[in-house]
Amino acid sequence: MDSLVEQLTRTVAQRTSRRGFLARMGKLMLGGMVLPLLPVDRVMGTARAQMTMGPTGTGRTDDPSTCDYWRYCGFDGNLCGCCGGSHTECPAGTIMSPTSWVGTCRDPSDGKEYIIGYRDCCGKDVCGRCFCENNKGDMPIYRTQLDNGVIWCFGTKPSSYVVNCTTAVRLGLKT
Amino acid sequence: MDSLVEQLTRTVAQRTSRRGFLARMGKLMLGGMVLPLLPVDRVMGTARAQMTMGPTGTGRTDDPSTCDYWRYCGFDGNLCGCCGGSHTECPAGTIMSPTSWVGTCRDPSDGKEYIIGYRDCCGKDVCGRCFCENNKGDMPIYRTQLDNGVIWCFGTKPSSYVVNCTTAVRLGLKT
Amino acid sequence: MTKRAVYIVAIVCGLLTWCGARAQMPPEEGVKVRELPLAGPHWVFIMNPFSGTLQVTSVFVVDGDSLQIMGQMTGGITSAFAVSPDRKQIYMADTFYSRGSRGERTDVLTIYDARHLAPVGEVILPTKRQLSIPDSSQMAVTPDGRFVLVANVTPATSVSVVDMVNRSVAGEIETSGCAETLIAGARRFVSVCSDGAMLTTEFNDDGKVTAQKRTDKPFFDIEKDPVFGVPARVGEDAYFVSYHGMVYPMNFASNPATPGSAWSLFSDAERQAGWLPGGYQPLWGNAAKGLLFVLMHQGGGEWTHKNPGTEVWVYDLKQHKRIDRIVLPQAANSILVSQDNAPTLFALSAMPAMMQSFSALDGRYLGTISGLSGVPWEMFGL
Amino acid sequence: MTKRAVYIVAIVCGLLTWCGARAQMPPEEGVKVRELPLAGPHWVFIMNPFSGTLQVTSVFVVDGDSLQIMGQMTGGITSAFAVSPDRKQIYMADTFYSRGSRGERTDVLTIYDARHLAPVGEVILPTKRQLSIPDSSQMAVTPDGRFVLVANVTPATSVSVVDMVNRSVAGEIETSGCAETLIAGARRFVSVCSDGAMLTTEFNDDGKVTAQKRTDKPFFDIEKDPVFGVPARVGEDAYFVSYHGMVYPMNFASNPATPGSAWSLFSDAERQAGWLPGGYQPLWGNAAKGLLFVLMHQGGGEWTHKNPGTEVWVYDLKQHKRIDRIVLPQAANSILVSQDNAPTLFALSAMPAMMQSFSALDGRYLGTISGLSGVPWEMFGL
Repeated sequence: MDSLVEQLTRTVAQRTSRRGFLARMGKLMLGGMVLPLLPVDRVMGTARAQMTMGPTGTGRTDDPSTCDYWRYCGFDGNLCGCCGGSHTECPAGTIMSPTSWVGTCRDPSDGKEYIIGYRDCCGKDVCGRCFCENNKGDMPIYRTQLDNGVIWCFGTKPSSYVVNCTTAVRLGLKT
Repeated sequence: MDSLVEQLTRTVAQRTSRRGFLARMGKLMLGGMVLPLLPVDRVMGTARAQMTMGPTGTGRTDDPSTCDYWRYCGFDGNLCGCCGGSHTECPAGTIMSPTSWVGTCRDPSDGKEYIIGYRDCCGKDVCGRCFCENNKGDMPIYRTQLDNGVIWCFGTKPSSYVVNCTTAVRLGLKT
Repeated sequence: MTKRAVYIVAIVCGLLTWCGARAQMPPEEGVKVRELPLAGPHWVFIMNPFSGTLQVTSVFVVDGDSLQIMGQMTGGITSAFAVSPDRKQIYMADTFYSRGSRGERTDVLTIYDARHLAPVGEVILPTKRQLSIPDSSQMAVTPDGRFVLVANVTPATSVSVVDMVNRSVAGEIETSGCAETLIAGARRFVSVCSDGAMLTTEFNDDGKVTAQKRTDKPFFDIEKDPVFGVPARVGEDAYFVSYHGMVYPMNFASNPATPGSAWSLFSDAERQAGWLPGGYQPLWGNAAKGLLFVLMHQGGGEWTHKNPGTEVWVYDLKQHKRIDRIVLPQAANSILVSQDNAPTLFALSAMPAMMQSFSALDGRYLGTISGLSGVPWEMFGL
Repeated sequence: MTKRAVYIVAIVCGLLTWCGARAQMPPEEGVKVRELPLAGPHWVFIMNPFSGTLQVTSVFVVDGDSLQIMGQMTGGITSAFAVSPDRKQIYMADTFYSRGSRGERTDVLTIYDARHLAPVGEVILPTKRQLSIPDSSQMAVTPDGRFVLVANVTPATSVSVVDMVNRSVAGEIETSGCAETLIAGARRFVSVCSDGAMLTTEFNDDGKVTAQKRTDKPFFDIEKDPVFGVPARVGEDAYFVSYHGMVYPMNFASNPATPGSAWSLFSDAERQAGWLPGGYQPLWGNAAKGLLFVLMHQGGGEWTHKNPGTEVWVYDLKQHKRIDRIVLPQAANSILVSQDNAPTLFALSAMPAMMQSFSALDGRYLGTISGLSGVPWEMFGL
């Protein structure tokens, strides 16, 4: 599992051909891995639904030290910026999760919607500072990849499902 | 260790001859056990010192549900009465410690001084309700049996040094 | 007497002081460990999965009539919880690491004697447990008490089938693309799928699938209006409620499950006034009276589905009609209703940590237990 | 493209959205894990042994100049803490149970790389560790970094000698009737005894005792005026302070240790005004300047030795004279003073959880870090 996730991440980072990547994915899956699968248009459709559902009362500032920072529109956890990291850095000694739940948040500086990955920093107990719970796009466990109540430490190496804090990285523009 | 403690407790409870008990103790110690030893008069002397050191601002009521209950003059922990037990009962499923730190508290109803044993109920995580910290007679680790900061689960069976709550039982009149 | 003999063991110095004082003392008190009566219908189990640590899930056992703490159980990372049908045992599925926050992972089903709240056995589980905010969709017991179903998320979804007679894992059932283990019959459970369909799985005493069927279409619109994960259970019917307040009944007696007619919790006026369901555990059913209870808040708009509620709205499930609005003195995050004929409504608040109690039928406020330590999140009932 | 190929793996769905949006997107951000600079003289390690659980001891690493959190370490039940003399490693002695609050006990010394705050090794310890409110008397490192001494209380007292080169327990040294492991030389540590005497133990590289001597009489009166467990350390001198404010200097260079002349922290007027030392960590020394800092509170009388303090009184250790009174904006439970020539005084409050910073030499208030989670209890320095 771990190596698959790492491999996927590396693959995505290296490939420029989407078609090639997806073909490779198919091969990996044929290799016997069982993962919750969703059609691309489902994920994208959900993202669209989130976008049309309007403002949430959060996510409107450009200050990563507050719960209202735009990227945190789907955040649930402790801000890594209060725990020895930043919104794009895990604190020293934690284990960065290669996986995350995702949200779609609007950047007030350009008015565009971005896909945000909320990547947990795992392996140490909860930092407890700057807890923020916004829930834009959050869905129950049946839509796992959108569930911000899940401990998103899948694929950590060494493996630990204890979360210290959570980051919010920009994965891409919402199409 | 566990069985020694239990045996000691049972022995004390069963014996009517102090001399016989102490002789038995000597035998146990000759059996190779190493325990922190104190002369009887040291313990008693300490109890006396506590008594002469005056009022503490606590320990003056007869209501076991408050931190000011007279028996709690040397208490440090969560009241078992708030956690499913009482000041003389451990909550269901906890492991009663056969050992305790001790204090000397004055019962306002008869004006007498009693030796109180603060027996921890172990094996479940801290209850967290009704935390009380009084410190009459509390001493640092070099006077172990008077240190209320120690986790007093020595001799629990099965053994666990996690404390759920603490009781306050009357062990006897202060002489 | 030797010099050695005049020394005493410090750990029993209190007892030895007793020796010296024996002549004039009152009887020495002992300490005993309490035993509990059999759980009553108004007992409630309050779970704290995130109280200053992610490594420990504490459960308070509360008598909902006296509003007293009866005891406590200590689990690991985001434990799952269930009570056996005969109320004699309590199950917690726990995850522990050998070094607390790291090291070797152990997943284990711990069996507690309900009268003593003490562990009496355990079954080691595959290290795949769903680790997320606990709710009652994560573990279930078959009506005969024989099997316990434990939800797995790796993030691939499956269910560990634990045989409580043999105290071993009988099998693992894949529920690809679907999550949750809602018990739906003697050997049947239901899962909700990522496309809004429902999967019904039947299994045998070997823990193997005998039938697994999906509804041919979604029973709600996952794009426009997703449902809360846990439905209100009323007999063989389950009532899912959407973020916008639509009720989607599903009958679990068939395989696959049969959808009923959807209806709205809100009038147009209420909707325009901004009322929405929400909370960590925002709905509960009472089978004896055929009632649905929903925690409601006003304002905030979309994606406030986890906001605390200020009122509990009560619906007659046959008439699809609201019959009561119970205003909560303190906003609450989770509700639970007991299953007896004189049901009690419990409303749990995370901060301040307290639980209010109401007569579920007439809305009368009955009392509060406050000073619950930590951040209580969920309730489990009988 | 096969049907399978148009499906994506949910756990990387964000990344795949990236695939679709690649043409118009800004560079994808990564997440990295921070690396720390070498610890500075004003770094402080704030310990939370009782934050909603007894099973977890959290340590915040704080840069006392910027008053920012640098990171965190997670230990077990009431951990012991020490930093290696070269500041490159941090040690925590931890106790874990296989089932969190119960099961099999493991005591272990965990070795952290100080630049990464990540465990790089461990040594299994005898399951005898002292489990009590942590303080700096419970673990110590020899000046050359070769041995770590871990205090045991069962309640019999002993010390586990851990060889950090071989990463194994070299031996166990009994300190019957005496507790604490205060490092006093290359292979020497000091313990305080239950009768008020002091025990000095010398040991060799095999972890065996080579000399163990007790002072021939108590260095304080344990009946009338006990000392706080942890002294202020100033070079080879240790300054014990009693509950009533007497200072008992002990020189650790000899075996047994040599008592100095006792002196009082208080004038008669101050004593009559009800001033007393107190707190969880009420005193600290600064060797560079020869100063003693004591946390003071007024009123409450006897047995208020753990009460929070409202002022820090600063004493010149040569002149036995108070040279400053620093009024704390917020009452504090523990203090620590850095060991450099421009020392900072830190004052930690358990509730609300915060740490104030002051120039130790002129008492100037420098700032506060607030919102420390949990109930911070102790500080450790460099």
